[in-house]
Amino acid sequence: MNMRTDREVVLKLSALTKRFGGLTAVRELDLEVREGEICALVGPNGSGKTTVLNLITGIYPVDGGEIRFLNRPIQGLAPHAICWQGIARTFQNIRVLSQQTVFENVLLGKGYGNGGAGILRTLFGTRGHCREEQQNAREIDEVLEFVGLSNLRGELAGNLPYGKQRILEIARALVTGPKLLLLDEPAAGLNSQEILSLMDLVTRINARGIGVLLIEHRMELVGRLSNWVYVLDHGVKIAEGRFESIKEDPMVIEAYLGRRRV
Amino acid sequence: MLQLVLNGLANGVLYALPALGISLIWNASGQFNFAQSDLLTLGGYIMFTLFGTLKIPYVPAFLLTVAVMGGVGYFLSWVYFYPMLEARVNPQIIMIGTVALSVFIRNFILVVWSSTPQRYRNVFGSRALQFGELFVMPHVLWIIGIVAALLILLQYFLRGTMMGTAMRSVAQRPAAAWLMGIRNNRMISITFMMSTAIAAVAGILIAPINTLSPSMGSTMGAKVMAAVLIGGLGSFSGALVGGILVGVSEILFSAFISSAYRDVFVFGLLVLFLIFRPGGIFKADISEKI
Amino acid sequence: MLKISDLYVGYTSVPVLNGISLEVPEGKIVTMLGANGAGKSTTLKAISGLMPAGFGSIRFGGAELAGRRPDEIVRMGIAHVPEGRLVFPGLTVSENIRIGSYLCKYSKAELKRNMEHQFALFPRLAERRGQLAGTMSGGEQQMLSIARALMSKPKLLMLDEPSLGLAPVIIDQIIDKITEINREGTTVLLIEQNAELALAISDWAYILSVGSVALSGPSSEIGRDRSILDAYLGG
Amino acid sequence: MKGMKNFFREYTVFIVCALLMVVPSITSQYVFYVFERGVQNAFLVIGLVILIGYSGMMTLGSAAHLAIGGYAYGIYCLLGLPPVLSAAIAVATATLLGTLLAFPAFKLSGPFLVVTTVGFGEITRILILNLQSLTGGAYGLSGYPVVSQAMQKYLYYGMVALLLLVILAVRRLGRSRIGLALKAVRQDQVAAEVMGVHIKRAKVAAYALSSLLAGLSGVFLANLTGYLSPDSFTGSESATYLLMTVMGGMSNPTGAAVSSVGITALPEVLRFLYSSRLMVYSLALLIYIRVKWGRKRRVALVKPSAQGAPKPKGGES
Amino acid sequence: AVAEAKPASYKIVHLAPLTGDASFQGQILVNAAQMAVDEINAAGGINGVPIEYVPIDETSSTNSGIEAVRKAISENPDAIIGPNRSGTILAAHQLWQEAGIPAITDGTNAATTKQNNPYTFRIQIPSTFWIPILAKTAKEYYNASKIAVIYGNNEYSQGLWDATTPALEEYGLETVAVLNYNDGDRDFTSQLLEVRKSGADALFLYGYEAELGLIVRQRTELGMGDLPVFGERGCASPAVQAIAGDENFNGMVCSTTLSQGDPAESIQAFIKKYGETFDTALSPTHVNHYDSIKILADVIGRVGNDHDAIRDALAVLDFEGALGHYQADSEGNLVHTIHTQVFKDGAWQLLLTEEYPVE
Ligand SMILES: Nc1ncnc2c1ncn2[C@@H]1O[C@H](COP(=O)(O)OP(=O)(O)OP(=O)(O)O)[C@@H](O)[C@H]1O
Ligand SMILES: Nc1ncnc2c1ncn2[C@@H]1O[C@H](COP(=O)(O)OP(=O)(O)OP(=O)(O)O)[C@@H](O)[C@H]1O
Ligand SMILES: [Mg+2]
Ligand SMILES: [Mg+2]
Repeated sequence: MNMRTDREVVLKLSALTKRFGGLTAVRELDLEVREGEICALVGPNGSGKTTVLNLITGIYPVDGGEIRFLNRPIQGLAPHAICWQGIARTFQNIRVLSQQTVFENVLLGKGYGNGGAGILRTLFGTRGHCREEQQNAREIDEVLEFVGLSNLRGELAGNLPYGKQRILEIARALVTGPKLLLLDEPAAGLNSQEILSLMDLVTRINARGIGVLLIEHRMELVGRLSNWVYVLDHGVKIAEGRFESIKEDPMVIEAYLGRRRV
Repeated sequence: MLQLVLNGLANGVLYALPALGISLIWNASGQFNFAQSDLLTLGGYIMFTLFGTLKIPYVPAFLLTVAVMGGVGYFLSWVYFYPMLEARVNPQIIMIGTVALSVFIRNFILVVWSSTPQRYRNVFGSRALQFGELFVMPHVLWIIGIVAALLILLQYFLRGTMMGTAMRSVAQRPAAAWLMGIRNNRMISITFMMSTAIAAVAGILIAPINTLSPSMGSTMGAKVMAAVLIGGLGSFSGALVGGILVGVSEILFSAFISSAYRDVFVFGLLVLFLIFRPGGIFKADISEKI
Repeated sequence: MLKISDLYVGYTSVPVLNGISLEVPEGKIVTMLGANGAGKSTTLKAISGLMPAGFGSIRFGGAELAGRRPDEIVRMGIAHVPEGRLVFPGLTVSENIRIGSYLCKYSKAELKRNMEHQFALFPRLAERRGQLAGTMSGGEQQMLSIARALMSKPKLLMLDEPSLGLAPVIIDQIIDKITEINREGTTVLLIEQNAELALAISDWAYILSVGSVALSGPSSEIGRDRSILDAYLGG
Repeated sequence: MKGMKNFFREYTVFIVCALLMVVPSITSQYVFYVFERGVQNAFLVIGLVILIGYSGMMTLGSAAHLAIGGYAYGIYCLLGLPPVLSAAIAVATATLLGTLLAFPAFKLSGPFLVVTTVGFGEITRILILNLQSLTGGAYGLSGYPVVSQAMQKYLYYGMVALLLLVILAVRRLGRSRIGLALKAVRQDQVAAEVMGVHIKRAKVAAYALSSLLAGLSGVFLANLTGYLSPDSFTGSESATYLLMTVMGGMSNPTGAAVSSVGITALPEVLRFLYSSRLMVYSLALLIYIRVKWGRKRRVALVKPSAQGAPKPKGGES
Repeated sequence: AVAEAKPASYKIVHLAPLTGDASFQGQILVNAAQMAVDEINAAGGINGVPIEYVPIDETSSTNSGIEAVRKAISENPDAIIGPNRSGTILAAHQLWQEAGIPAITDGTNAATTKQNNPYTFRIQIPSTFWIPILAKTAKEYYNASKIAVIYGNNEYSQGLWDATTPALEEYGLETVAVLNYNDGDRDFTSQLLEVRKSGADALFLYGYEAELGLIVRQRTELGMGDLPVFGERGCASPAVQAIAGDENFNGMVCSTTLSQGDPAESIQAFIKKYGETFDTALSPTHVNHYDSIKILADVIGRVGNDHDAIRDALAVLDFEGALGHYQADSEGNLVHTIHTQVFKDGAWQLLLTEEYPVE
């Protein structure tokens, strides 16, 4: 392990394991994300990267090992509870509410059940409820501005081009007020120019003190953004380190990068 | 006791038969058709007219009924299901439409044939076969055979043939199926023709055993659906096992505990199944990939 | 082979394609580049009939495609690998691949040989023949979607961002495969976000910007001036 | 044009309620009764808007919730509670029992959920049928105090006023975070959960609200008919409520109210058809559904030459 | 009622289930009434005034039945015939009481005439009388001593069951098995085997047509064809016979209003005419409203069309109808002659005729 910040560990996976029937998608994985860091998780297709995110966010039950977030175990919690702890994510297969507007999609990130938005208050339209709604709207507009979607506020999310939907997912995740953001292939479907502005966005998000765990196949992005890279293959960690050293690793080249690129 | 189980079996195969049709549509179009039980009744009535009233011999009348009902299926897919699917209507709305369709078919029957209960001859014989102390109606054995044969045929058709695979692909991703060169509308028509034909077979067989009345299918309907879900929606073996399970257990329940609360038991059973084994007995154990 | 002239297509009343004209000569690889939402996917959908063409004509080997159903168009020898994979989630990997040859009346042996071809190209899929496609990882689904299209031996192969979500090593293979089948005589129309990659293997390139062709030319020329390219790709 | 449409959407509810208010003074007893039933049904159907329209949780057991409300009212009254108190507890009972259905709904969706609700409806009906000492069984329940014939008119005014409030509240709900959570139940539960939406709580809320409204509707029904019988709460009644929800536009409470009144009246309007009445009625609904949703959405393109359209490069076409 | 100007017509509204599960009964009810109306109008009406006859669909459910009653009242008729469903009567009788319109209802549930509503009449015999006559037939014609009872879980059948125990006791018959079923059941093997085990020599069977037919049929299928089955008037419906099949119907004993086996000339003439006029089979149970019309015509002809006058006249009715002799009892039941008949060798045979004892 060469030169990694010794800041506090935000997310820590130890010996994490997940099986689907006879297939072990993630095997005994140890992984850390530290405060303020951008970590990358790469690996061949089907190596278990998305599965790791699904385990962290509580979508799949964990078959073995432990997940700690801010020093508290979080496995076994429901996804919404994990979100309330401060973990937000985007999806590899975009999951926006396509029949809802951009604004409403971001509002979803405000959640339901963690304070505010009481049924009775809503039904009777109390003053407090209205104030809360205005507060939410302001916050959402601010985030839309931040990611650059302000002009699409009232558009139906389903009508946005692919790339914009990815940004929308990021905006939605930001509104939950996360301490850690998990991005699953945010650059898929973006061209080189758009990747530049995405990099800029991720950097700005990181600058707000939000840690990022990034899954990506576009190496230019990984190389420019990440402080630390983990490489998975067949659910097993085959390497970790800084990108510069990872990209020279023969095992990684063989399994993932291919020879032509190097 | 054994006699009761036998009665339950006789009862259960009658659920299993329409259950097959529901599973077929689910597999091959991703739809849930509430009118299926009324289509069954319609099949029974057409047979009644052909065989009972016009005195056409059984086999030709049977085939003719199945053909006519296939035509009905084609018509329905052409005027309703295909346009709705093509317009990518929310499946819920399509399903609610089938509820209206079900009311329509029932009342159509009422207007055409009146609500007088009807019957035609049970060609499988009307004396119970006696084995020692046990009585079995011959039609029970026949229907078990027919259900088994249909089950194998459908299973082979859907899993083993290109056409069956194409049908399922249309149900899952119509746009992509189109890009494979599959004619969606024709596939959907064939699906519905097959399912109404199966409903017709069920109706023809059930009518002389039960009573042919406009609500024949719908009184069975809820329990057929429970049987389908208990067995596993989309699984043909599940339709058979679910049907028999519901049939046997309800007879045992009403014999030993209470006949008044029998349906409470059946639906309670369903809820238990759905809680502890959502997806039913024969369910491929897949979780959605996120 | 394919000639689109002055095509207008739209979702509601707002046109997405604003009079696009482009040509795909037989035996060549033509690529379409453009910013997010420029209308690239819409063009492919219009060709394969998934989106009805508003005005204008799409001619394929002399026949007019506008107004035809997708299955008719596909029958004429066009294969379309759509955006977003669209594998059949409830079918197994093998079934997904097999359905790709729906139109080709292969004999049993031919079918088997063809399928093994695909499995050789994507060993990952071979490992998972019996798995339901819906539970495959994103990249695996992308491979499946491509393999499925390759089953049909099309005259024109249209690929919508084939590299999406694939590991670099797989992208290399796919690029090789595309050039290979092109050499064997299949014409290719390629949409790709990775401009360098696309320009490297294609003969001719169109750059789309807000629903119309902004620039076109031989790929080698287009690739030469990055700054122009970047200006259009910025959206 | 758009402003006009928005204006209309915002304010039709007032127009509708105002029209409903004048009904008793201009129609005969019989027509008035039909309207009363329509308004009474509207409460239930608005509940279904929350359940089905917003959250996509289909139900074919709504008549059971209605029955629970009605029977609970009758039974409490007959046990000696004062009517107003009985009504309140009856609504609470219906809410409580209806909310039970949320628990299977945590895991189930689509046909699984629908058939479960069919089962719930059947179970309720059979219990009513068999718990004779409480419910009167097949003989039905009557003899509890009801709003007198003379006061019916005021009951009706009260119902319409309450309906207005309910519509406004449900509409507000639909636009709020809770409404959004419910819409997410329909569109993408996983995404919503991961974004911090407590899906289970949202489902409980949807069932609670909808069964509350159904219970309320049941109490009104008990008062309008003065007699409750299990055959009024069958699956086909539930199907009718479902159709009312669809016709009202699924997630539009005002539309739901209008369609409730309309569809309640439709069989009465169709009386002249005698025995083919229900056939025509269901066919009409089916055709409506088919035409409203099943039309091919042909793309209506602005002609390139038309004014305002972006100028094509190649000139006119 | 002498100087009054005659109205253009006398309006009689008939509530009958024309849609839903009971619609075939409704059709027979309306047919029978229509036949009487046509006869009267052809003969010049009531004192020269024709009857305006308006059938209204009561449907087969209580809720819409209430709406139908309101509709009927809004027609402002001189008298109402129906409703046919006890539930609808119980739910809606106050409506015609408030409107002051007399109604000749047809519910099987005796509670309908016990609601203190002077405008409710009922062209029915209380079930407390149907059952004793069955018991009497069982005893006298079949020498039965051990009775098994199967009844459905519905209001109608339960009403009959309630009247069964006292009736059986009266005739010294022993109840050896009591079984029930739910509407919609299709397999009755277990109940029937239970009956066989009990050694009963007669089966009393109460329910709706569909289930009755199946039970009668499954009895023969299980080889119990010799066990006589006793049913209340519903059993004589052609629907039951059709479901059971003629061959399984032998030994079916029914109590009825009208016996097809009755050799009386007027009855045979009526049956013949009905058969010629309509293509739906005659059900002896449902043709009563032929006489309801005749009764109303008689009453209106005597007292005019004042509602209360009609009511008062009905309350003391004593009328010789085509199908029987009708008398009003103290509760407003228009009771009449009843019979028991047995189906034997493909035809009905009259067993017993009994006049209802009006106190
Ligand atoms: N629900 C599931 N059921 C069965 N197998 C699954 C399921 N989810 C994932 N898998 C399998 O687990 C493996 C890991 O999948 P995962 O989605 O984590 O891969 P990935 O690393 O994200 O790949 P990609 O880069 O292609 O997105 C894959 O082989 C996949 O087929
Ligand atoms: N269903 C829809 N309704 C309305 N507009 C739509 C719809 N789908 C797409 N659009 C719009 O059509 C335009 C073109 O979309 P298209 O998918 O063709 O772009 P693309 O060039 O393929 O972009 P990408 O790089 O994101 O794939 C976009 O601006 C998009 O917002
Ligand atoms: Mg992935
Ligand atoms: Mg695209």
